[in-house]
Amino acid sequence: MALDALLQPVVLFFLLGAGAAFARSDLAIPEAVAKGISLYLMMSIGLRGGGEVAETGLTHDMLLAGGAGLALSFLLPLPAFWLLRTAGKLDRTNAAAVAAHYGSVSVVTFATGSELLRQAGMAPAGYMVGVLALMETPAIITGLLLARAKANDNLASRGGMLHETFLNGSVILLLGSFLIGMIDGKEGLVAVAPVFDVPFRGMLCIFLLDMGLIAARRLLDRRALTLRTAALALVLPLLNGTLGVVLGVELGLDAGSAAALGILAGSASYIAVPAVMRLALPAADPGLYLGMSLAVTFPFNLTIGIAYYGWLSAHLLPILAP
Amino acid sequence: MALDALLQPVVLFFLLGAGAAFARSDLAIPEAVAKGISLYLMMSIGLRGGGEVAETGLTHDMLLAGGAGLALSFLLPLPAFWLLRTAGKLDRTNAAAVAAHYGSVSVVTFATGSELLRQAGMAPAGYMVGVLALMETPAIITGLLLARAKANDNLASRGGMLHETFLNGSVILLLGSFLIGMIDGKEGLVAVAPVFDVPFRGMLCIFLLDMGLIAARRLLDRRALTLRTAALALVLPLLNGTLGVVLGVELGLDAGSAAALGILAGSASYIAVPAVMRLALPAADPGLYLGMSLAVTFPFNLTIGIAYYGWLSAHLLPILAP
Amino acid sequence: MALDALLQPVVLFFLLGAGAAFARSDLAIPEAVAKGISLYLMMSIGLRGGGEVAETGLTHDMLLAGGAGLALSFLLPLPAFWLLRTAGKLDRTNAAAVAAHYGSVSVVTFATGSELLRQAGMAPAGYMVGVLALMETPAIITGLLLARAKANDNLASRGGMLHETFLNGSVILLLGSFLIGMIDGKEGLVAVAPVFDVPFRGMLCIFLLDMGLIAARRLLDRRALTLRTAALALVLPLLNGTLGVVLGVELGLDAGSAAALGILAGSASYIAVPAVMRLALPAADPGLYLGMSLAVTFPFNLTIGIAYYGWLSAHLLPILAP
Amino acid sequence: MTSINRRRRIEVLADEPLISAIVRIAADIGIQHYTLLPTLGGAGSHGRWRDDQLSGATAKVMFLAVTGDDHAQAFADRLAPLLESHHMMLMLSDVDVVRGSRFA
Amino acid sequence: MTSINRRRRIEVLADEPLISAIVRIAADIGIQHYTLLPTLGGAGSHGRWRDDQLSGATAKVMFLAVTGDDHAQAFADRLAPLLESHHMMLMLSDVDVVRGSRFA
Amino acid sequence: MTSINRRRRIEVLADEPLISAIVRIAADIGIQHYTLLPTLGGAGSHGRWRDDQLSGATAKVMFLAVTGDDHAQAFADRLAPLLESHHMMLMLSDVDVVRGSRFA
Ligand SMILES: Nc1ncnc2c1ncn2[C@@H]1O[C@H](COP(=O)(O)O)[C@@H](O)[C@H]1O
Ligand SMILES: Nc1ncnc2c1ncn2[C@@H]1O[C@H](COP(=O)(O)O)[C@@H](O)[C@H]1O
Ligand SMILES: Nc1ncnc2c1ncn2[C@@H]1O[C@H](COP(=O)(O)O)[C@@H](O)[C@H]1O
Ligand code: NA
Ligand code: NA
Ligand code: NA
Repeated sequence: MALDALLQPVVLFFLLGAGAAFARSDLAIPEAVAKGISLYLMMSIGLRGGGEVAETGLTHDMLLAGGAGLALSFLLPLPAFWLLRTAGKLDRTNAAAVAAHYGSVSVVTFATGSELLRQAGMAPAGYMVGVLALMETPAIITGLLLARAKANDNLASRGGMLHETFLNGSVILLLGSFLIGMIDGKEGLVAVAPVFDVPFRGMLCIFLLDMGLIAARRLLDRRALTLRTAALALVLPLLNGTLGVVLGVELGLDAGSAAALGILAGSASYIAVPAVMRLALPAADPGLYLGMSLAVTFPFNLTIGIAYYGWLSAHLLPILAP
Repeated sequence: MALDALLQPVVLFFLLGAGAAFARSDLAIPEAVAKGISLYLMMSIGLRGGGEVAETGLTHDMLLAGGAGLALSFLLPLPAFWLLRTAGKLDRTNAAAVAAHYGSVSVVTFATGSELLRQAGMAPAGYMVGVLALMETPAIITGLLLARAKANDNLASRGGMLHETFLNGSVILLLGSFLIGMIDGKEGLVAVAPVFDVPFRGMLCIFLLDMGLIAARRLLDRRALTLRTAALALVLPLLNGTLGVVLGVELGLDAGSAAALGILAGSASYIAVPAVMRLALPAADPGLYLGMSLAVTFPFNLTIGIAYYGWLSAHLLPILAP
Repeated sequence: MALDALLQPVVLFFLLGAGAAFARSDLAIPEAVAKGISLYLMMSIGLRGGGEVAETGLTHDMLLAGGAGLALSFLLPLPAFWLLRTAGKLDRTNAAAVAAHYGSVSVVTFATGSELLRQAGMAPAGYMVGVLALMETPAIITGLLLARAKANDNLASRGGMLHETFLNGSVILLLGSFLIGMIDGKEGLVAVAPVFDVPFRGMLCIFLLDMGLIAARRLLDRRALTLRTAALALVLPLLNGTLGVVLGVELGLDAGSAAALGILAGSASYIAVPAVMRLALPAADPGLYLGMSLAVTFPFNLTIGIAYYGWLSAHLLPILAP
Repeated sequence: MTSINRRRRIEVLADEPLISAIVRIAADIGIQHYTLLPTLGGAGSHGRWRDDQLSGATAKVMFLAVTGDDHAQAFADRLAPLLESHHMMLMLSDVDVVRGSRFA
Repeated sequence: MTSINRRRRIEVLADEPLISAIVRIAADIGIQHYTLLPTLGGAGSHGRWRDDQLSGATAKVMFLAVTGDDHAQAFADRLAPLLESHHMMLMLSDVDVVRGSRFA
Repeated sequence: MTSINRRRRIEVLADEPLISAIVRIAADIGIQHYTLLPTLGGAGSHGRWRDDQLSGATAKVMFLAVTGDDHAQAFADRLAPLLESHHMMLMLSDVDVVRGSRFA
């Protein structure tokens, strides 16, 4: 599916945005529109996932995948932290902040991955949306523990950091939409499908155009990225993603869901985690963690990572599945 | 239809928004997007209503409903004013300002109500959109008379208050779209239906999510609301709505249209009227009238009021209809 | 097709916007939403045009039309400049700036024209989108030469004027989407058609509502427009458009494509060119060139011009076609 | 060296529906030129607000005008009695401009 | 003639996630009223930025408060040690207001 | 008590397409740090405007930079001859900052 995936409109629009930014064009999506589409994507993903779960009911696989997701989000920051400290030569605070990003997930990488997997006949199960929601925040806790962040820090203690972490708008919207999807079921959602289902892929194109612009502009202003950290921003998704796929296959998930677990593990947050880190670990450099997750890892996953996780899952399944 | 209505995605998204705001999440829809969707809803309602009227032509019912709407908007502020002065213990200015809100209408309550009635097989007639447009402004005039607002007030006289009242953007857009719908008719609108018809309900979901956030945030910051005024914000829609339904049934409207007249009478403005009041009656407290109409009456209508007006209309029709 | 065209929703919404602005209503589309829709229109036009070209492959007509478009954009400013200097009594700088606008094109005029032609059974060929993209910038060069703009001007030399010209966001987006359309072809675009194809006409309605508001407001504040320049803003599109149609028919294009070439030649830029002129020819009056192109020529083309170019093309074809 | 003149910078924070009235009051006094700036939210004696109000009735806009001392004083005198009742904030400060004659 | 009082205008440019903390610090000191203003972009010692950040983590907001000398000094003292580490900019200037008692 | 230094606050209101040129001019003079603020509309000698221009050609942006006296004067000298022809407004005022060495 590799080359095929690269030629999908979603990916091409990402490349168009990146190209425009590299050419230093003034092309820009209004911030309010981009924010609006990102909220739309979360509502849509949540509703569709919830609608599917309403059909299948609670299954064994679902619990396994949820547990695996939680464990990955809590634990993936640990090896990442070690790599960032040793190979990346980062100080404790920066290493911890970056590690938290890689334990958490990218909603748009998941959304794009699901579409590409669906295209390839490997649609992940609906409950993977729940796993996505579960994986957003645990890594933040691990990251803060790794940083040994003091609770009496001047701003974080005042800024309601825990709120930022657990009541983050995107997490609430995703979980809430998932719940609404479960309540109303697929038939209950028919009336809203013309907004939340049918146009999903087209909306993703517009959003990825914007992501291309933002990622490339960040890469151009990469004062915080060194060769070492940029390389780690390629290594970490590969390692984490492989781990995710293997774990998914071992747990007996279907090929699509195992690939999706790989995508989640391999992706890095650039929405929820940076907002918390700015407040909780202000000494960590946003240029570094956004540069790594947004400007290197995200494009890598979009163009190569997703295809690799899908390929890996399809090939491991016959060998490893229990 | 009561519980069923509560479990529709439109209502659930409203509750999700309210829940997020009560939990003090930072979830927010960009202002420009919310404004854009509100304009979309008015274009869509107008076009669809006009398209239906183009099919039926001018009927007797239409004129009756229009006259009833005008009368209601002009007169409903009177009993409301009396209640607000006596039971609500408000001063003249505040009572007049609030009364104007309850004489006028809420477009989104009407839109949601129409969808829920349609779902229950009681779709209101297309001309009710015209009635909606007619009911927006008369109550403002009654309110200003009740307040004995002086025309030589410093700012209002300069600010083009009459303009704000009669050329309010939302009224113009609604009426204009209604007219376009009448000109082009249902067939003429086929080409734009993928935007103005099919996605309506889904767009309403996004908008109601925002309404939930805004209403709940206003309730949290309810410094202007007392127990008395909050209670009146429940009593007024019930009284006005019942009056609207009874009048509609008496005039011989179909059950859906009579219910819609009840919804219009029972709803309170939070877009057109507050903007005029800020200018014309600056001494009136926006925290009070927005608190009542947006934070209490709107959620009440959405969750209970609409279902009640629909139920009342369906049960009164066999008894009262002429 | 004339009256019919006037009664299409797209045109009626333009008139509604204009009417609201003339009545001094406060109706306004949020800037971010209007910008978002304008980006959407360019993506959609590009994709659909590219998708069609992918089907037909590179043809002789395509090259002819492209060459004609380039030539028109480079040369149309010359007679326009002469007219503006003599009949319009403008100074060199202003005449050159205005001439550049009339050599370039208006994307929304093209989009509306294509829809109206399609409706009348004269859909232009997909490659005309490529011609549109080619015609955006050459006129700017001619305009700057006519103005004898000095390269060592204080701001222009610093502001990266060439960038503004050739990497203008809208040109890039249009060309990029056209390319993506060519790569993916019509089948590859099926999954995104619910966003980029089906809702196109409805989105155009919303955008034209905004254009009506903006054009009329500019006309109301027409301090820079004289009777002479306003008259030229009607004459120039007629002349250029006629030239475009005749050239298209002579080159053997089909009736729809020849009409589209007329629309392109007859339309005037109000997005890409003004931005460059503000920087490169600051002494030219933006009130003048935006007043002419946006407040006079655009409404003229929308209501009369497009219908005329279509009529002309249909009637010339049997007479002139080679 | 460019010659620079001291003028008064007037800023008024007011609810959006009041802005057109403020613009007219300024014009009456002779202040014809101004700039409007957006806001996001805030808090005052009448509570917190955010610029997400559907009605725009309580969304606020900043009116900015640079003008001479006399005009500024006249404007402040004219607006002062309205500040409390209309929930507005008025700020005056010194500012230096080039082309002083344009800011009389 | 309207009586006018000199006060201090505090402006802090800070990343959006920090604003709620700044509001609380101001409130602790006794500065309860403020206004938030949007920004578009800029450049500083930590590089360029644009307000198109998905996460909003590096989008900046301007916090504005008008207050008395003592409060302003206390606020500056409180914020000064954080400016460098949190990439903030603090500006203080003089401003004249009517109803001086509201801006103590 | 935090030590505070007086600096100059430069504000330029200019059409959006001119902003990148202004940023470069500032950089040439040595003013590397700045912030851009949005606007909504206004009126001047060239008529009224609103920030709804499709082309953005006449939408305006506020350029803000805090810097030392010399840089501010150099910037004003550089921009003054362009103000009239390019429909710009330049304002200079005093502002106090902490970490004065950053705003030289
Ligand atoms: N005295 C002033 N106070 C505030 N804003 C001004 C003033 N003069 C000009 N402006 C702004 O600068 C823009 C351009 O001014 P002008 O070149 O006079 O048209 C105007 O549209 C206003 O937004
Ligand atoms: N001291 C202040 N500093 C900054 N903004 C203020 C101040 N006082 C009032 N405001 C703004 O003015 C609005 C109205 O003030 P008030 O009438 O006191 O509610 C508030 O919501 C704030 O946005
Ligand atoms: N001298 C200055 N003038 C205006 N804005 C500044 C200045 N210094 C810093 N800023 C703003 O503050 C932000 C953070 O500054 P810094 O911590 O130096 O990166 C910058 O991105 C600018 O937007
Ligand atoms: Na991850
Ligand atoms: Na009512
Ligand atoms: Na042209």
